[in-house]
Amino acid sequence: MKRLVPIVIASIVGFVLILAKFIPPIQSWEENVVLWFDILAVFAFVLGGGNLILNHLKKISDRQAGWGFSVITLVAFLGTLTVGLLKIGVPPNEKYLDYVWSGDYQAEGSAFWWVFSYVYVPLASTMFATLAFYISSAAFRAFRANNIEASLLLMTALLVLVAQTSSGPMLTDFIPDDSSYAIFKVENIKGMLVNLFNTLGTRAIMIGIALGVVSTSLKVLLGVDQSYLGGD
Amino acid sequence: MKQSTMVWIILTVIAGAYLTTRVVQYHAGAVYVAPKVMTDEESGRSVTTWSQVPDLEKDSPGVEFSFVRTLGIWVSAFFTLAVFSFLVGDNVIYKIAESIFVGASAAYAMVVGFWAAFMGIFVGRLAPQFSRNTFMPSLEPDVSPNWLMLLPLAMGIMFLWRLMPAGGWISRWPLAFFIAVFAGLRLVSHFEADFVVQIRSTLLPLIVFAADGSFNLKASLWNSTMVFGTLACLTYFFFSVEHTGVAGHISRVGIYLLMITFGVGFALTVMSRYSLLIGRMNFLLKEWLHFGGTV
Amino acid sequence: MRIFITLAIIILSGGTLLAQQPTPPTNLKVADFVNDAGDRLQLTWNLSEDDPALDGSDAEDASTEDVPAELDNPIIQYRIDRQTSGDSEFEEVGTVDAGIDEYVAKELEQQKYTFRVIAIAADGSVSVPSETASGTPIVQWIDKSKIAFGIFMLIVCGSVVYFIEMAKAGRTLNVRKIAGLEAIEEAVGRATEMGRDCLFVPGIQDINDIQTVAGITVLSRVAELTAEYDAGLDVPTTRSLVMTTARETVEGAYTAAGRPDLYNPDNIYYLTDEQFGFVAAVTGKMVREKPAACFYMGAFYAESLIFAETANTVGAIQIAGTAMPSQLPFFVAACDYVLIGEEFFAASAYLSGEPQQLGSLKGQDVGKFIAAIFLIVGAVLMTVGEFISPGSEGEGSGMFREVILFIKDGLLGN
Amino acid sequence: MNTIWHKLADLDRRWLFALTFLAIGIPLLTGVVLPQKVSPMVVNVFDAIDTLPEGSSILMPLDFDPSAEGELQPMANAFVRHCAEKKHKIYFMTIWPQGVGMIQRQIALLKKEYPDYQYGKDYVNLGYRPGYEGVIKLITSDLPKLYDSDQQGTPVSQIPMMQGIDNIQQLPLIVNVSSGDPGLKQWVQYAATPYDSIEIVGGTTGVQASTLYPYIPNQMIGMLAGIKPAAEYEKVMFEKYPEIEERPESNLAHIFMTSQEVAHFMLIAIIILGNLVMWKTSGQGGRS
Repeated sequence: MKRLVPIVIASIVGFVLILAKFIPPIQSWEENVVLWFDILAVFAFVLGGGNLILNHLKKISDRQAGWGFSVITLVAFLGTLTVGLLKIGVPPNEKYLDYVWSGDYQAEGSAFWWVFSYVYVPLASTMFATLAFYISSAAFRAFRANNIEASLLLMTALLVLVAQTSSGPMLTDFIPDDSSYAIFKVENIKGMLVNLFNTLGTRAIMIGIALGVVSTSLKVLLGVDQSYLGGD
Repeated sequence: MKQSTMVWIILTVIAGAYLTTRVVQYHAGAVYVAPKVMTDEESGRSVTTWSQVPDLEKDSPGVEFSFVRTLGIWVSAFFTLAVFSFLVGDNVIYKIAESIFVGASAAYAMVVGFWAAFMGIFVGRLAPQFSRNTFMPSLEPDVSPNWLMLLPLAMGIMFLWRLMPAGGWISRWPLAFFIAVFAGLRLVSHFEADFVVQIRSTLLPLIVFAADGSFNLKASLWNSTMVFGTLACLTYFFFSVEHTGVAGHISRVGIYLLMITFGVGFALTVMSRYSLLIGRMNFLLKEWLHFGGTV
Repeated sequence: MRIFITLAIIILSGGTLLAQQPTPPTNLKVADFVNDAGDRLQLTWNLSEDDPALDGSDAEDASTEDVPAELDNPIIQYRIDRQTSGDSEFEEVGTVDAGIDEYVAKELEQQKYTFRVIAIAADGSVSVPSETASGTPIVQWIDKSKIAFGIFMLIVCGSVVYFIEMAKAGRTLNVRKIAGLEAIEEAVGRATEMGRDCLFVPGIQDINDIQTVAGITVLSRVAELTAEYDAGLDVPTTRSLVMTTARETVEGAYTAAGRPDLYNPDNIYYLTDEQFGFVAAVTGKMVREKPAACFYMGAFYAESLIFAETANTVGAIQIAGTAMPSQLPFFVAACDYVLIGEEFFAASAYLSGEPQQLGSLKGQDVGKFIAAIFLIVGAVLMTVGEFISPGSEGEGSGMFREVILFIKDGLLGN
Repeated sequence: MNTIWHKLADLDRRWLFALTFLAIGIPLLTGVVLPQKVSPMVVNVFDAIDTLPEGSSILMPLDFDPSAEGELQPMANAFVRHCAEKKHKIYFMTIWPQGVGMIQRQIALLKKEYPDYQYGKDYVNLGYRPGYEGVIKLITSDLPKLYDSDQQGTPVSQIPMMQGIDNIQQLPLIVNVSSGDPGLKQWVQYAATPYDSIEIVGGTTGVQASTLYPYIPNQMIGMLAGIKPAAEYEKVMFEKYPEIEERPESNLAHIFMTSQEVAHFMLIAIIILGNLVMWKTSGQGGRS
């Protein structure tokens, strides 16, 4: 029961959905299932949120190092959750003013919108922006031509970097467009690297990945790979 | 230690003084809003909403200074600088920002899931009448409940069963269901878009002539490189053959070509990463400190 | 009396006469919509003479920019009316913009429907209806356009299954070593020596992503190793569903390694669904707890380099595996070992140590072999095609062209 | 053995961070603009929008969030301005929850620069629907099933430009701006590849670009990858519609491109320096 049933479920639904590609009358099943997944994910939030709360409560009650930060996390979590779920400060939909709950939960001016725009957005985008710095440090540390592979990667990257600037292409402006040396113009070299070499490498990777996905999926559907089910 | 504390105090004071002048002179971070009053003609009920207006309109009638949103801009600026401070080293300010971020973003994802998926799709379809009377008045009045929605409900309950003392294994059923569903879907879509179509796009003549019969060297070289290069890279991924002998040489060429691919990928990405930083700088300089006019 | 009637007719019809009632569309045809679930019909018609699209094609050589549209009252829309059998009234079911000569009627039952199309002009005047046409939707149980694709898929899937079965039957299959896999054990060993944790990130996608599933499979092996070596294991996740799945897996692995006592579910925890919230928490953890080995196995996006650079500053060994082509350059540059694309999926099979899983790798090789055959045969055929008919992009002409098109659009079409 | 190279080998990476900060920040403050050379791909994308007859319907899914604004905002602005110049009808939508805010910015731009553009007649905000690529699959065959109302909750039956729109196959062009998955790749996989009638152009981040090139030209007309093509797009647009250039911030991509320029050359210098350090201190080279 514990392992057999899930594997049977997996085989049946998986193969039915593969077949759906070829059987028009059941193609609409797929659309429903995608919606169901989102609903299950909401149920799963109970576990995720519960785990988050318990983890931090434990840190606080054990007075673990940095428990004060756990208090901050909990306050931020519960505060955001409350204003979001209760639609605090959300005006009703302008067409249905009598329906207090009809407004959009992210409506401009609401408390949840405030948290989103002034807490979440700056934190997320700044975190993302720190990548610019990490690129610089990785370039200094790791981009070293110490073998043929690394040298190829490096030379290609340098060429494309130059071509991605405004002045890069001007370096070879002295070569006329119609001369037989035109392929040596910076933008043409970049075009060749991007459109030819990048395409062929990416294609091979994609073909390989597609096969990897096919066989991993099959292993799951056939019950060959059961690691996601854990032990008994 | 003492010296560095000293340096930090001095820097903070200078920064504080500078910010004060920015506020006094340029109203740094100030946000102005205009009201919009909506009235329901039948019930006479009216609601006022506020929306941000460009600074140029701050003297227009009805436009007000918004303390809450101005505070928001300053809070944003604080968090932006807090994250950047991690680059100098781990510190208390960053830890505070990180703690708030984890808590607020987890709650954010849950609220979105709750209103969009749970209420919007699940409740909206299972109990349309209730939804119409409360949070979704725009629903068509004669929609009948979609009983199919009981299925995800059942699966959700099975999934949460693991919180019960016994029979937690039943939660594997919905999990197996969804893993299988997406395995099936991805199998087909990857096979189609990434396998079949990629092969199709690589079917090319190795020798190319122009319509008038003349030999086109450039296109011939291009196509040949494309076909043989793809083959070489594919060889690298063969698992049945050890990378020795001929297969070894070809896969070596394959890995070289892959390295060129990665070089291109790296360089193309660099551009995006710097633009992210540009985006943040733009926020700090324009929206917060009001340099060079405002947005 | 007659004068009055005539007057009345003139007055009543006057508006329309002045507005020049547009000409109706003609030659309406209703056909079954092919390869559907039997709920659609395909309508086609010839455009009304007052359709500006027709005007454009008539005056091809005239420079369209200076000459204003010649029509005083061009068609702007076509309205489609439907009559369900038995009903006497026509109902409007949809409209399409001018210039379009087809419409797909949807959400139909399997019964006879009659349609007519009416042209609507810019001033709102309408044409007389076109002649009516009827049709009945038919269910297609098999999408014929996808048969070749289906057979192709069956061959590749079939060979994966075939080799798995062969391996189950006890045939030994040779599979080459994958560089980087031995490094996993080495890394766990080093973490044990240093008395620090192993950090495992199973990507940032939900469990519905196949890469996450493959990452979980690798996690199962890493967990077995940490159980054997008694090293610490730390698994932050960004999705609740991944957390629960990873817990099942790790618990299973610890049991399999005979150390269920060492399993601690608190080490596998949910942080936040948000990408960068997750990044902030994980990098913070790296800096403070200094793991000795970091594994990144799954679907990764921009965080790849942030993780790799931060873990580098604390001196961790890093092993990555992903099928995200855009993140591979960063992992390749900044990590000690990287499983590239398909190798990552292969790793999960390889690490399991089960022979039937290795069988799937052989099956994948068949897929690549087929791809290679297609590329070579295709290239040769199309080169011949160039010689037959220069400048045809390899398609040749005559019978030869048929063959090429069969391969391209039949076998490899979509 | 304590040469300058050895000192550099142990360089604190925070110096590199500081350098990066200055390389991006200073050019942004000066506002200098550099000339751009237009590449053929950009012209293809421009023509895809420009050659459509005036008033064509365009689906514009904006699948990105504020963190990608620095890269994608300029091109989203350019696409919207271009469509508005051509009087195309714009159908905004998103499959990213945070995309809603991005759509609002574009609507603010329309209100400011094209006051004649009317909501519901010339543009509509269909808003966000959850379901990842499932949304794309669904609306290729049935738009109203998922989008029975717009972002404000107005039923589509009351929105003039939604009349007669059953699915996105009826819209001649998709202009997608996206920064990740689900995004342009999924639009190509689930909309443009299975349906011949769906044409697509895209704007995406440089990161995404390398995996998307193989889709061109069979599955996608073209795309703008990053700030540089966006600046080129602005240039083509200014040539055809010079009045746009007069407006403030219409050359945002040009301004951002200057910082890019400096940053790229800084990075090249850093890479060369890193390699010099390796050679000069060889024996202990390689990764540490």
